[in-house]
Amino acid sequence: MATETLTLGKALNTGLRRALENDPKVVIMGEDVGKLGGVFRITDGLQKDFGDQRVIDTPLAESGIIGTAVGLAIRGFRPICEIQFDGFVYPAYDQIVSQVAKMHYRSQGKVTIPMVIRIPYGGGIGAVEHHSESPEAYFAHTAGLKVVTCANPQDAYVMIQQAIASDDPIVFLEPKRRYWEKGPVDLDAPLSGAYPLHSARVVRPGTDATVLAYGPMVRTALDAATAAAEDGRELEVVDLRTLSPLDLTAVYESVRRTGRCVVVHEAPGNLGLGSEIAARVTEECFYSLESPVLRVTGFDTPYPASRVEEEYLPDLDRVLDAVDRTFGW
Amino acid sequence: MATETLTLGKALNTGLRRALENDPKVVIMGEDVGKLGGVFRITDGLQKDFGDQRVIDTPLAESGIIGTAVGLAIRGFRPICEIQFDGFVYPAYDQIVSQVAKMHYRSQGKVTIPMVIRIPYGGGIGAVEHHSESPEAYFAHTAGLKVVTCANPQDAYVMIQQAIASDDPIVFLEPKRRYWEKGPVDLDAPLSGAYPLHSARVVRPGTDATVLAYGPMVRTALDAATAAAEDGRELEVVDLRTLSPLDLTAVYESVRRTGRCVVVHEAPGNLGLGSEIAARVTEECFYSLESPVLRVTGFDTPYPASRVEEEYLPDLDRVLDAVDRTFGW
Amino acid sequence: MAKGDPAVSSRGRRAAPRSRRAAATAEPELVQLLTPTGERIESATGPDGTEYRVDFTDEEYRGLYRDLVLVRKLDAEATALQRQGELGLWASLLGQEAAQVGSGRALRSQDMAFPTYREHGVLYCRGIDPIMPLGLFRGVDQGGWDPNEFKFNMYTIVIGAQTLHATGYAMGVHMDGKTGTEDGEAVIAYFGDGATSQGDVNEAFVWASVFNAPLVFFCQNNQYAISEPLERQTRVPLYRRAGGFGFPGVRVDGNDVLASYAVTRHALDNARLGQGPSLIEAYTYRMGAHTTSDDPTRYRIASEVEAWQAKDPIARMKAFLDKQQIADDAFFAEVDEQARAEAVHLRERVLELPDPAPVSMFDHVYPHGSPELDAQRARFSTYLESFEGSAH
Amino acid sequence: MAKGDPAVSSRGRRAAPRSRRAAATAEPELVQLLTPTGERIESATGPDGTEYRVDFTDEEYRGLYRDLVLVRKLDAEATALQRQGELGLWASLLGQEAAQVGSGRALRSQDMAFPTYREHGVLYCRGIDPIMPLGLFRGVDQGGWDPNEFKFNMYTIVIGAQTLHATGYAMGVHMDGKTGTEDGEAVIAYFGDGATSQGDVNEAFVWASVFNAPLVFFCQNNQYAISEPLERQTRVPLYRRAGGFGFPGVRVDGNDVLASYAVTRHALDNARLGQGPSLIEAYTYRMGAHTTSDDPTRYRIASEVEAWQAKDPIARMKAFLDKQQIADDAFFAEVDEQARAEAVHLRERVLELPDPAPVSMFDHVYPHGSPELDAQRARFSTYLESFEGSAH
Ligand SMILES: Cc1ncc(C[n+]2csc(CCOP(=O)(O)OP(=O)(O)O)c2C)c(N)n1
Ligand SMILES: Cc1ncc(C[n+]2csc(CCOP(=O)(O)OP(=O)(O)O)c2C)c(N)n1
Ligand SMILES: [Mg+2]
Ligand SMILES: [Mg+2]
Repeated sequence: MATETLTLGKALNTGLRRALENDPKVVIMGEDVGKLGGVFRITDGLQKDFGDQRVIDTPLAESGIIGTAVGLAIRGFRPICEIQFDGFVYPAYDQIVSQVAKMHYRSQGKVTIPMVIRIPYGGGIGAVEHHSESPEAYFAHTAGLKVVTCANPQDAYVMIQQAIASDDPIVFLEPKRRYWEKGPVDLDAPLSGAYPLHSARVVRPGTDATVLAYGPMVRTALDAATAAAEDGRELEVVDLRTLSPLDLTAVYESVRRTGRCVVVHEAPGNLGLGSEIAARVTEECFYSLESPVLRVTGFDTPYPASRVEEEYLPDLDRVLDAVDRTFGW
Repeated sequence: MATETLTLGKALNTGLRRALENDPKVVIMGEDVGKLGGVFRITDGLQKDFGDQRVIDTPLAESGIIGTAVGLAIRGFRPICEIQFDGFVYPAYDQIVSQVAKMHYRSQGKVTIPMVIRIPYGGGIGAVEHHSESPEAYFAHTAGLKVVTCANPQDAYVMIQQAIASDDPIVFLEPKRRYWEKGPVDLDAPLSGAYPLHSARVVRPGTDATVLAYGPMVRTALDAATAAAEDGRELEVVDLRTLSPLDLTAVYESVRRTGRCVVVHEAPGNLGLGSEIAARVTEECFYSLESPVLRVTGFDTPYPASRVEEEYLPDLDRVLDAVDRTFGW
Repeated sequence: MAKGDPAVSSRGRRAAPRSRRAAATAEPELVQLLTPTGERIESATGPDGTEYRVDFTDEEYRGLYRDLVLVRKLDAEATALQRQGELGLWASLLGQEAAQVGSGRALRSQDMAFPTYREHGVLYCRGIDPIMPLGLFRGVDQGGWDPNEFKFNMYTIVIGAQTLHATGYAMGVHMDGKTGTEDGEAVIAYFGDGATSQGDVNEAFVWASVFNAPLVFFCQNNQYAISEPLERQTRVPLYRRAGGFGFPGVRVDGNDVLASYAVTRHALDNARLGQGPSLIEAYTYRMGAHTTSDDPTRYRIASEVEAWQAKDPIARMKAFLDKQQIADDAFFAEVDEQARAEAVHLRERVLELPDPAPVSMFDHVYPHGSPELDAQRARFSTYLESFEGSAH
Repeated sequence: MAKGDPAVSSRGRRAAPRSRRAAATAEPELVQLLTPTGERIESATGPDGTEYRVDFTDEEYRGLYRDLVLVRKLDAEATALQRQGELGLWASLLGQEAAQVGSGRALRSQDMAFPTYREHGVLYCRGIDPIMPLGLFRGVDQGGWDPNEFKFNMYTIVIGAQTLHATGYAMGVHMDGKTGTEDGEAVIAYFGDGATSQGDVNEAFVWASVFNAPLVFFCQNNQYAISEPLERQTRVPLYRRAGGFGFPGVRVDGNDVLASYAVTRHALDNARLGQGPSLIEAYTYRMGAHTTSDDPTRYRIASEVEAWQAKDPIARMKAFLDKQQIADDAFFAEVDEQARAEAVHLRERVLELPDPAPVSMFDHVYPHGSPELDAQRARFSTYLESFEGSAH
């Protein structure tokens, strides 16, 4: 069994390579995905090995990338579109919400758009404006799209392949600040037996409070759990993985046990994923909750200048503070 | 005092006329806003009376409408942009979320974009696809934008003028299925003393449960309250009016009294306004709630073909059903 | 109405200049093979020197005429159905029959088309049951045919979006190795004059050019985008837009079915042979309202409409067939009768279109479904049943 | 580096053709008034027959040279500061000084400019403290100057968005009655070759044309959009894009400060006189990386860079001043010294830029504020104070 230690970025790269190998209809397209290998090198080496008809350098226009990918999908291809940064997906918003999301529905299932839209997202890398955003709610609110995000190299490797193999149109959010974090990746395990794409996962069991996170915040939540354990509090940490549809079965079970729930994400709190989760968890676990579901999120401001982003982003202390508040309610 | 009976559409038209009269920097721009008066005639007669430099027929491109309006705003104008239908705002999404919403912030207050983006929204008029959507959550989740909606002719008349007079960029959502509903409008009352733009309003007092609605659903909620009263249940109905920022002060007070809360909107439930409201109300009124906040919303599908839209849209029965459920929890 | 106006001939080949118009619509340099009075022009030269001609048998000429008449009649029936409340809306093609039949018949069977919401004539030429779009406008579905079966994509209402889909599809044709030979595949993207202002359409121009996609951009310039006249979208003729993106553009008389056919066939064949994209501006006129919701009297004058009446696409074809004795009165009567019968048949079937079941709105959101949606459907079914119960 | 390469002269006016390039970058028909070796060309003719010439005093020539050197030096200092971790990122203008100084100096005081993120040279010409953009790239703010005070908008990172802002602003100039006279106002929109593919930029072309806006589209074609060479964006020269939208386009040698000035001044004056928009393609080269995060060795070859080195904008100006005895060694030394001093001064001030206070992130979200945000700020302040307490 070939388990290697890879960065999350390299795991994605390897997953993409597998997908290109396994299905000749898979194509990658985007700005700078070819010789440069993308600004984060996630497509590094792929054009060299698969040619410029499989790994397509596009003109600089996001609506064009998604719109032409729709046409390729109608033709029978399985396009993987790279959007260079979170803040640059909006020019493609119309194509995504009105075309990609709706085509299967409008055609009563006759047209399938097996597209993956890869977006490096989130902050914490000291970038300038438009390079640190968390747009997941915009997509999760859109019926017809599925939205997933990975938090570790193993998931990155498997989930990207699962997303490509799926006939659903999927927004695949990549936690860019975690691209360089390393972890073991089992390169040989077959996709068929893999943990399902649209399932959340308990990544640390605990008894005292349930902490939900996804993407870049899973590490933060786990760090908080470690710190809490030192204070004698056992946090159960759930990596949501799928943001639309949400998979909250394990969460409900957990919250019924712990009676306390904290949701963590970088995106602004107002109408962020945390609000939907809070609403649902409250509905399902009404009589189990010892305190309301609390949300630890980015503030309701535009993403600020990078010299204050550490204050803007949820961190271990803010997570612990929220957990404390669930106990003090 | 000139109180006239006007349709909601005519009230908007009259409010726009007042704004054009009062401030030479106010301009209206959009597709078909001139001779045609807009497809809903909300700008009827305005180009004729104010000329084509004040009421500007634009090329057919929404990003162009918003993007040039940004430039006009930088130049000192106060543009009111008409988007023809909800489903056609997405090509302008980038300009709205990355430019309009952020310019004041990015410039540390040096640049102000006093823009109003008018969007007829919602279903119930038997239209074809893309003509019945409720995109409010996409805007409310965006820091830097304010979002309001009106539910009756008096509010339409006043709120549109308040929005235009405000220096904040405002998405002004018009409940298109209510354009033809009539009500009294006091045309003379000064703006200065008017009910504040960003305040919710209790439109029917009640004691047994709190029902929140906005825009097209306020009428539905009021009808439900009338029906409930016949069954001996007094529903307190709140017209939210401002969707971002939310004004929930009166709601908290109400829910603390009634112990039950139902939110109604047409937009899909997942990450709709109802989820944010449910999360906040639960946080604020945790010990007062007899049941979780329930949501009566559009389903998590694309807006369906019009022959089933009556089933898709929340109606009196679904509101009453939810109220019943809050009692049976 | 479908008959030629006898006053046409005295007005000569072109209508009087309309003074309201800017340069964009000044007397066009257009490719024409059949004049408004029904005179055949042997051949016509495009701006790049291409010679356009057609060589149809009498049978084929008659076939085109039949198409034009049928397409107009079915469209009129749909308008009538809307007026009677049987459709929520209808976007009539009245006046644009020649552009649509000419380009639609120029498509080879392997070619793929991406329409807007007005291409009922092209849809007809693709062999799709003309009832299909009526389902969309009646509100019973959002597109009924299989785009890949008929090589005709779903209607697209969001202005311009389909031009990118067409471009991507055409890139795929190329990637599949289906260009470069006579039996190669080509793609056609329909859009209106208003659409040329959309970013998407211009991005499609960029993409098609850069990837040398086997694609024909077919712009029906019907002079209006709802109420907005052409000068709100451009100050030069639209066909010239292509040059700035590096591919050829040509303006054709869109009320001339022969020229529309010739120009489109040529462009498609170039595309399938690997010579890349081109833009056709079919210069025509929307004789009716934008849709049945529209009131064109608010923004255009009757004399303008009358001037275009004199260029009617069907009248000129009829005059030509008549003068050349390609068809006789019996033929014209037979075609009218067929059109009438098909319209009646269409009407009957529309009235019978069943309303969709409420729970069907949960179908086909995702190819692989969603547990959350399944739960919503189940709850909603139970909710609906609770009423049925009480009704019993 | 800022010095002229003596090998230049032997290579003649144009570098060897680069075979990798498609038609879009074939030997350009460009307006040039100063050759790479520093020869003055009296006048040059644009594609529409316009004669371009400049008539500068010696003082003015020296001023332009000073601008070029200063702008390059400050830029190099910013790059160095980034390398030392003082900036998060820097987008260098190296190689594009002439296009920026030429166009920037062509602006009259009443004119308004809309930059991308690379127009540090234009910013300098507008009289804005060169430290301003370093705040953005250091991450202490997102734009420090007042656009209306300096008539130079904030930087725009989202590709192409600012071209629509410029168009709207220019429409406003017209609506304010500020065109049609010699002292009228004009607007300039900067963007790159890559940006020409964006829908927004093409919509700006439509709008500017339809509204006859007093606007100059100034495209710095530096041959790359990050790693993508020009042929990914177009297959014909970019300046020709304009014709399809109905306004003039011209390609200028963007490494020639005189020609850049002449062409821009002419276009701006046309605009202010009410003659509408035009497009300038400043043909130049990005000598460095896209930004400090980029590694251009992955996608372009050294010989290409060398060929462009031979066309350096500063070297040619220096050669010209020298040959024509407009400036002597003392002058050149003095300029270098000024540049060095200003760079040192810049560095000192950058190091002193204070970090913003955490709660400042809540400022200026809305002109009229938001109670919800006030509450968030208050809670966050309390939260922060709780740590301060514990730290004591
Ligand atoms: C993105 C978008 N904006 C606005 C509309 C509303 N709308 C529908 S048709 C139309 C005019 C289209 O004009 P044109 O492209 O000339 O086509 P035509 O209807 O004349 O065939 C408009 C503005 C739309 N459907 N999509
Ligand atoms: C909408 C958008 N998409 C992608 C990016 C990422 N990006 C930043 S600069 C750039 C290349 C721009 O190329 P060009 O327009 O030629 O300008 P240059 O950088 O060469 O000056 C890209 C793709 C962006 N900033 N905005
Ligand atoms: Mg039209
Ligand atoms: Mg460039």
